[in-house]
Amino acid sequence: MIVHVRLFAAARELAGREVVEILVEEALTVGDLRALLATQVPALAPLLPHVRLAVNSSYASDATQVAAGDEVACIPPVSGG
Amino acid sequence: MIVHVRLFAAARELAGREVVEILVEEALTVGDLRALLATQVPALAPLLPHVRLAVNSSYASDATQVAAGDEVACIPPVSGG
Amino acid sequence: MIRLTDAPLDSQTGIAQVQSTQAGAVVLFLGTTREFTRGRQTLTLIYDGYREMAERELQRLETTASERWSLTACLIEHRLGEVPLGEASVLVAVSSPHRKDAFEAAQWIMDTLKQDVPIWKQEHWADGQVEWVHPGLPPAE
Amino acid sequence: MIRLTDAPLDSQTGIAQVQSTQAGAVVLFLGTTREFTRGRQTLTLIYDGYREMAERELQRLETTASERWSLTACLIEHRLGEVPLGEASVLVAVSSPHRKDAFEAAQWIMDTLKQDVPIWKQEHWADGQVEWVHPGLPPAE
Repeated sequence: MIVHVRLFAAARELAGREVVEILVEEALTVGDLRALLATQVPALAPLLPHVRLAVNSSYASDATQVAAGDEVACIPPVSGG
Repeated sequence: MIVHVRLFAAARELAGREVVEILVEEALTVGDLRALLATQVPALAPLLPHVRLAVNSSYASDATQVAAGDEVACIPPVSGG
Repeated sequence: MIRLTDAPLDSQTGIAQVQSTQAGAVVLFLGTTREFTRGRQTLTLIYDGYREMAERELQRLETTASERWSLTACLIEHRLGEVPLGEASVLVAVSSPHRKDAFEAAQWIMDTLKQDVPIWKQEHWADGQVEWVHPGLPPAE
Repeated sequence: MIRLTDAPLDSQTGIAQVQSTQAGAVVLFLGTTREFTRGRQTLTLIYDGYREMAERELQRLETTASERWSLTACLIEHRLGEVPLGEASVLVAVSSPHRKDAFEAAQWIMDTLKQDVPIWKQEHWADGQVEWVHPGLPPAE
């Protein structure tokens, strides 16, 4: 399946795009995805230890399962307000 | 000298007037005045232990001296805001 | 800035007076006339004050808060006379570079105002009773 | 009530939405664009957000605060896009029967918003630098 990961702010700038598509052979966890992102988009590697990942608009732990069709987002430390 | 004591809220209602005039023979303290008020305006007596007295628009302790021309005010517990 | 007035308080003007490019935070507080207190219905409130002293005390609060929290600007207004249901009797507007100071200052101003500023409210209850409010006093006979 | 918008925030409308005869207290917070940060000058700020999730998170804050502090009403608005100097990027307006709850709720909402709501600001400094703000991140190379 293909997992789409949306990028924001510095993550978007570092990767040079708004969405990263990652092809995976089977279901995986958010933690697996974090590791894959670092490998497949090396520009994101320094940021990834500091980001939270969200699945379907909710913060997810590294143990959360990602299924086909889920929307994943990479959330660097926020600065709204 | 005559000391004018301004009354507010429940103090004004109990005394039935806005100002009490107290004739004194010599300079006195706020504590003396508090005692005199209770004697000369008995309707105020139950309230007086709970009021603060102000001299010239500042809260005064019972030790503060009252001089001729000072404006004294009887300040029951406030409820602004 | 402090002000006693018999007219309605205008929060928009109050905010405009403290908002600034030097501030990152604005806190506005309004104390408004509430209809029910422990189930008892209020018709309206009338405020009276010892005006000269109330102005001095409000000025003292403004000065103290402005220094203690390094406020960019500080406005305290109190309305006297009748303040109908839902309308504001008191308005505090402060601004500061960071939000913590603005929140703390506004709360301190309100806490201190309610202890020290010689203003009193008279409750006009729906059951016909009229009474001056004096917190901490034993109930009148 | 929550709202993300690209338009200026209107504090007057915000206050009107929470003021009520059931409330004795209204607290309004505005976060505004400050010109100087530790001596460094800001020209303007641009805010971006993950809109669907930001709306969900703001809704969660409103629901949680309304329950925890028994608020009469609660409004949270965030502006996206450019927010010029002195203008507000965020507006929180809450009302409650007593002031302590309104103050606490507004502060908690702001503290939590700044931790959890996926919105980012981009500083445009007067020295020409442009950078996304990510609190806690080691400085970019």
